[in-house]
Amino acid sequence: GGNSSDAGSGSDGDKAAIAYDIGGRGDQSFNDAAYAGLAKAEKDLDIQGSEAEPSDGEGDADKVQRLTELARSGNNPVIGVGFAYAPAIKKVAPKFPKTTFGIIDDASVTGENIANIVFNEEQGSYLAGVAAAKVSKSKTVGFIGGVETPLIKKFEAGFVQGVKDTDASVNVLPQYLTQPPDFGGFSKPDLGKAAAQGQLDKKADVIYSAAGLAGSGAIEAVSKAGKWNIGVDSDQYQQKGLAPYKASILTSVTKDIEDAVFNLIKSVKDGKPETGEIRYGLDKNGVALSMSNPAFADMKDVIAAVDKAKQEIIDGKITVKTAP
Amino acid sequence: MHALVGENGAGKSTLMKILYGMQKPDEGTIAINGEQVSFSNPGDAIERGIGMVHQHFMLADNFTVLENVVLGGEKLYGIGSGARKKIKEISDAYGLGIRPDALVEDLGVADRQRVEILKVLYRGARILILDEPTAVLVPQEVDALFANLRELKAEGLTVIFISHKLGEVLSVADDITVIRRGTTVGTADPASTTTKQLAELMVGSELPSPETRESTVTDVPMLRVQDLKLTVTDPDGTVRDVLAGIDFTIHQGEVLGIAGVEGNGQTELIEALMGMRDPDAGVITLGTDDISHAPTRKRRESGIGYIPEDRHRHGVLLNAPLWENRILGHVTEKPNSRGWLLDNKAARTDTERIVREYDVRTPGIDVTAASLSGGNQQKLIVGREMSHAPKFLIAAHPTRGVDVGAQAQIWDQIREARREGLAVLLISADLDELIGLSDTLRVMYRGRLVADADPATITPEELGSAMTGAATGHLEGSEDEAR
Amino acid sequence: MSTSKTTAARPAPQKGNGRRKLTLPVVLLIVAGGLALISLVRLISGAEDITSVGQVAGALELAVPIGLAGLGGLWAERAGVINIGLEGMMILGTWFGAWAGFQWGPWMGVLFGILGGCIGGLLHAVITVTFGVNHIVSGVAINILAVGVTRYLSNFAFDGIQGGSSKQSPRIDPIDKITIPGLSDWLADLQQHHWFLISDIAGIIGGLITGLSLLTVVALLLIPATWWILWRTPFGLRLRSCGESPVAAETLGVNVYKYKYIAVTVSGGLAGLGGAFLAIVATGIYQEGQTGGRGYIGLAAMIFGNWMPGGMALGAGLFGFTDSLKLRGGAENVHAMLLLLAILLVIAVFWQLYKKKYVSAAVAAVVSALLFTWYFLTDQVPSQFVDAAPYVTTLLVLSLSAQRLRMPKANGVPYRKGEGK
Amino acid sequence: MKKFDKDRLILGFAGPVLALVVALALTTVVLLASGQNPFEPYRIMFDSASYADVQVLIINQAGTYYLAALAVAVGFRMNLFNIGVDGQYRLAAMMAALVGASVELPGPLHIALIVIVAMLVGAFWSGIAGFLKTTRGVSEVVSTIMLNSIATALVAWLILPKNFGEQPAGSNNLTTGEIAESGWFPGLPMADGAGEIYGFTFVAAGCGVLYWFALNRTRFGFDLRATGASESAAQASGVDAKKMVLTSMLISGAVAGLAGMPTLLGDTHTYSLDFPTGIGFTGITIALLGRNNPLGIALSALLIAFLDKSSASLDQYGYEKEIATIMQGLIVISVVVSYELVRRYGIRRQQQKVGEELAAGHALTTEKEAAL
Ligand SMILES: Nc1ncnc2c1ncn2[C@@H]1O[C@H](COP(=O)(O)OP(=O)(O)OP(=O)(O)O)[C@@H](O)[C@H]1O
Ligand SMILES: Nc1ncnc2c1ncn2[C@@H]1O[C@H](COP(=O)(O)OP(=O)(O)OP(=O)(O)O)[C@@H](O)[C@H]1O
Ligand SMILES: [Mg+2]
Ligand SMILES: [Mg+2]
Repeated sequence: GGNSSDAGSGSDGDKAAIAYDIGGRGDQSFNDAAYAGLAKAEKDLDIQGSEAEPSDGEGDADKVQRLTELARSGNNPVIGVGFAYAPAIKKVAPKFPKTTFGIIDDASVTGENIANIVFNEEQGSYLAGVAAAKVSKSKTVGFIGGVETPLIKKFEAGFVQGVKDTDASVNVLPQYLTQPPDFGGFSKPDLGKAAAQGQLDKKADVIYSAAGLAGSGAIEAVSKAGKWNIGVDSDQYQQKGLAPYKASILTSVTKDIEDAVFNLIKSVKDGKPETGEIRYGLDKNGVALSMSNPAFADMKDVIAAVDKAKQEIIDGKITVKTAP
Repeated sequence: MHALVGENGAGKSTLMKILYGMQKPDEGTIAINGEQVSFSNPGDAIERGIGMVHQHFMLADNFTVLENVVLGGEKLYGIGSGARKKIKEISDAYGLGIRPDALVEDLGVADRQRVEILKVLYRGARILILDEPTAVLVPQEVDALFANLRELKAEGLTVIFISHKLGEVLSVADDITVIRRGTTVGTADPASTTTKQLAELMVGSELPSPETRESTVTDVPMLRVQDLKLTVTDPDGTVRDVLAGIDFTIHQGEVLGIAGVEGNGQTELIEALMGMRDPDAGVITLGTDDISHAPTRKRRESGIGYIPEDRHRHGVLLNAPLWENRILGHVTEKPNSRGWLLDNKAARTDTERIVREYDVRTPGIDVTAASLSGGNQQKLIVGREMSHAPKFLIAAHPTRGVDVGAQAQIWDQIREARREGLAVLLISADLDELIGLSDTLRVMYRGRLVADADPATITPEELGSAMTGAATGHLEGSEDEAR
Repeated sequence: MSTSKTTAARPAPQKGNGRRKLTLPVVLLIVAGGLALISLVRLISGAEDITSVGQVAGALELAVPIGLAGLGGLWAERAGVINIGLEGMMILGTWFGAWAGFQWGPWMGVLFGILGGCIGGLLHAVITVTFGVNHIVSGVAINILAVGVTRYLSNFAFDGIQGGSSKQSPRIDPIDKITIPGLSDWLADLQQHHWFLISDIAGIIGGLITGLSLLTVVALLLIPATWWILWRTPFGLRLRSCGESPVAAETLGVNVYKYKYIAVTVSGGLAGLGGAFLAIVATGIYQEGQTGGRGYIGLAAMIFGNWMPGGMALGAGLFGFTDSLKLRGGAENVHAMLLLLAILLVIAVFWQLYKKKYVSAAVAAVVSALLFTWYFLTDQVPSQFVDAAPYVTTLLVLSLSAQRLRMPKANGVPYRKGEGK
Repeated sequence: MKKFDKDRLILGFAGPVLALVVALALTTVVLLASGQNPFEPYRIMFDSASYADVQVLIINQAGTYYLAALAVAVGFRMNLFNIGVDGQYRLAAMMAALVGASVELPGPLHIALIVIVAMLVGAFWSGIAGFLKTTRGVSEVVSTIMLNSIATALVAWLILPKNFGEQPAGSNNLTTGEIAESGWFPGLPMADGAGEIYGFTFVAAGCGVLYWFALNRTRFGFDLRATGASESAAQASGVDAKKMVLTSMLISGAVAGLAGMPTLLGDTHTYSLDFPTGIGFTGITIALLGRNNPLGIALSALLIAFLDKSSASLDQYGYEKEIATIMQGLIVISVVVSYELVRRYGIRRQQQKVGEELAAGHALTTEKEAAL
């Protein structure tokens, strides 16, 4: 017995841990990207990694317990994937001043030993908007958001601004699949498909879906209609599951969670732990537009416009809104 | 035609269920035409030419007659026009008057009974088992039924039938077997036996009669019903009158009996009196209070006792212990509760008293009502209702399915309460009971009280014919002026 | 007191069909009226999408899984077994469908999806029929078990396989789709003209025959097939008798256990087919959580449809239609629906006035007025409310339509052989 | 009579215990079949549950489950199937958090206000289903399923920053704002940082007592049970069935509203997008497992909470966490099957006894002796 479930060993080797968001490993997006970062650190930095998955419908107390357990067993850093970990990290971090806590997608809880890893999704989406406006012939483009949360609205805001700044006459059709806390909008591809079909019927010829796995339904529909997709999070052109539709995936707005996680682990290992807000924007390639589809890479004027916009954002000439 | 008699719980139904393959005997043999058989399910029995009409209707209400009849026997004539033709044929041959496409729930009891018989004939049964087929029929219907049965007998069919009405047993049976506590205690020859002897054979005691000895009627009105009307809206939107202006008064110490074929509004009348249905027009006055639209609970609190016609639906909670059933319907009254709280202890003590005083046969008050036999459940209900000193009692078929011994007890209790000023509305299909117990008789037909009669002079046959609507007004002009 | 037309409390109806029966012309008239109304709303609101080919096709695809689950519920409940485990059986269907589908092709997937559902149904039958356990408990347990089992198995079956993970299967090859070449295009064209009524009819028919998956055809055929089997065959008669009065059935030699087993297993199979449809046709992939409560919606559709195949299909269609509306530019479409609802309520006001139900009429009038105001003061409905549209619609339809639902009489009642009175 | 009771007690315990053993055996088979160590997961789970902090988690979670299950049980007792506890719970927690965050009152008053708002909102939401059932005959199964989804939409709209919610700076979450400390329900701290048991957990336990008392010791409870046992008999006994449906639906919703309080008042102090969901559905399982009996529900809630929490760390040891879900399903099935078998056995015994004593003919004397 004992009082805590984690009166574990001290630190023998270097250990790092991630605690997943709902969905856990295997979601082919967010969580998997974080895992990739951990895996990379295991390989390159000789770190011993641990992972922990949440259960459905759990509360903050469970997250507190999970983080405490991971910290007690000597993991450093302990990274919470997703903004839902914010209240838990706020409670746990002060108890382990020597451990670095990372949190992805949240900058609201701060502390000496908290690293807030945030991304400028709106900037990447802006570029997607530029590309979409340039590529669209019908002057209609679509945006599909999985669940209507502030995070996904950031994608919408950037995209719409990018489109309008490029060509004000292009019409953007936004559509969300479900409302929180019904997160089915990230896991029901048939909803994505129906939404995409609706936009296609309204003559949209470029559709940007930020809908997790539900996006695959949209990609399928768009691909069959011979129109353009814009993917999200990782480079979906490369994704095995989407191989049949890859030709239609113009580009993807990537979010480099993998490197962010790796960097945090590395900084701790190097004895200079990151702390405070670490913002990944276009400047650090934390968010970017992928170029792996040769068809896209060949569109010189589009690429030029995208590059120009990118530079302007980096230079601060354009500020991208974070809410529509 | 072989009759089987015996008191409640003697094992008649059980025996028949065994014959029909629904239950398995522990030991013993069954032989048909000299050939030994054993059935594992009713299907086997049907194949052997046995057909059974159960004590309780075995019909699916939401099915048509046709569907009910062909069910299980689809191979015989299909389920379509062939079957329809066959049903019409049988129906015509025996004058059953059955329409194959009517929904069973729209049929009255007598029609249902005939559907049951048709079901059996449809399968070509040679041995017919009828478990209390006459319990819910009026005399004319009983006669019609027996006429049908005689015809069948003439064709060489064997009929086994069970009845508590010893008179009819003697009149139609060729042979009688009496059973008690699961064993045969004797046989009787209908030609040389009287009902009295038969009853004594059954229970070892005398056959009680429901006769009321002296009149206790006062001129203080207890319940007055004026021009009561009730309509219902059918699923198809048509509006029907089920009570079309009912008028009557029951005085203290008076038993008003209402005769009528089931389905002529008696149930609705009771429900309107109990507050389970809200009448569309009319006034109900209890004592001096207008209770026309009072909620059921208030009516019960102000002294209406209720012995329901369907005890399982309206009288008891089958899966609750006896002492909780004692609380049912009187939860707001002493000794069951004090203020908002239940008084379980007092209720239990009082249950024990009822069990004792009303001779409820049970090992204790913690057994569920379901484990009691129907008669004992009925005694519990009577005991419960009488324990709250009702001013007015609704007694619907108070002795239905109750054996002769228990019947006598229940009659006694009603008489006793009446002597103390209780007003009783008695509804019963048992015309002897109705005539014997009532001070005044009324006949209900199609939602109206169409006739009245003096129980002292009327015969069951006359009453029966009025029940079919054949006679109206004051029946059998005798010297006593009808009230 | 009138001397006339009082009938007995239980009058024998004079004709066999004394009950409410809508005749074909009446039904057609109602349908035509509804269509005209929708068309009118489309013209006024400019929401051209509400009867477009794509909308109807989308509605169909969204309705099929719900309808199959509902059909499953119908089979079980007609035999007297409440099936709240449809969701779990559907989950089994998605998983097994995808598992077999990605390895051996979509039709094998369909087969295995059905089998997976059947396993769930069989388990439900064992628990409820043989052991006589409360049907709801059993269903809830099966839902839990299905979630656990499929998630557990995914770790072994999909993880590490190309394109799969512990949450999803690899992609499954699609099932052939049929489109009647000339006709579909012509109808789509016709619809594009946005003419009153004609375009709407073209859109609806077009939606029903364009890009139709063969499995959708199968699913659609299952509705009349179910009706035929349950209402026109001896087998169906026996099965239904188990839901109406098992004791009566028993006395006629029907093996009630057998029919209940068959019904509940078929029920599971149908729900499983619904799951397989989701995985194979609707999405081409198994995805953890992809059923997302459709089993429950199917159950609701069945109750909505009064335990009848046609009614159930109507309910599922309503869900599919509103779901599709909301997903295809909901803000505008649902806005148009406000107008439709308001007009319908005006009709309801007149109907209630005619029936002299003044309170109902007043309520309907007030609500209608509010809707008109809402419609004219706004251009869109907030996306959050758009999401609620299918559910609000169902509630409204259910509470406005007169309640004549009748479930099988012995539904949910435990039955034991030889215990009938 | 004493003997009946002792039998009942033995039977009552034998059933579930046997069922648990069967469920464990079946789970072991699953583990074996998938080539995993069949015993190690149990050891990990029990180990994990032997730590104080996990125990606190289990108790807190059980408190929430308990309230949700009571809400379901109130309906079940009347044969009303309130699938909508989840929606009622979420909407109530959200509105209560909104109100709680927008006012400042002295401690107990503040808490009381929040709790009352939660109960009222929960009751209002379930009341819609109750109203539709009593006035329009809409099946509560359908309407509560619909209302769950409508609640989702409503909460999503209300919590938008442009309406009543807020988005904390730097956060991607939406919340209702934090409730001031006067509105926090004090908890019971455990030694050595094992966390604290939410104070509201004790309120939950109190609700269980109240539930038992109301149901078994009051007139209202008798009417409610009677209606559940036989609606027709209850109606004949003077119960206004419609009123009863509405009342029990309202009570059920009010209790469902309470289910969010342990978390809200004891932990988060705000409602946000990641507030726990699905509690109502777990509540259905627990109510059924506990046979709508307050003590049974308590044990079931603890059991399910135990399985939830103690299995949380399985994946860190290389086992699939889903094994706990499978175990839950199997436990529910085997427990209810064994209840049923035991019940049948009990009924047979009872009938035999009744039969025997009647046959022996001394039922009456026995009764009289017992009464004396
Ligand atoms: N398997 C059994 N073994 C022994 N007794 C049994 C069994 N099943 C039922 N009983 C007894 O049978 C009785 C059930 O009564 P039932 O309703 O069948 O009686 P009944 O003959 O119809 O009597 P009544 O005429 O009073 O209605 C109870 O007393 C019950 O204890
Ligand atoms: N399986 C059984 N084993 C032992 N006793 C039983 C069994 N089933 C019923 N009984 C008892 O057998 C008795 C006979 O019941 P049955 O229904 O046959 O009576 P009955 O003669 O038809 O009475 P009634 O006139 O009320 O119809 C009942 O009292 C019941 O206690
Ligand atoms: Mg009998
Ligand atoms: Mg009996």
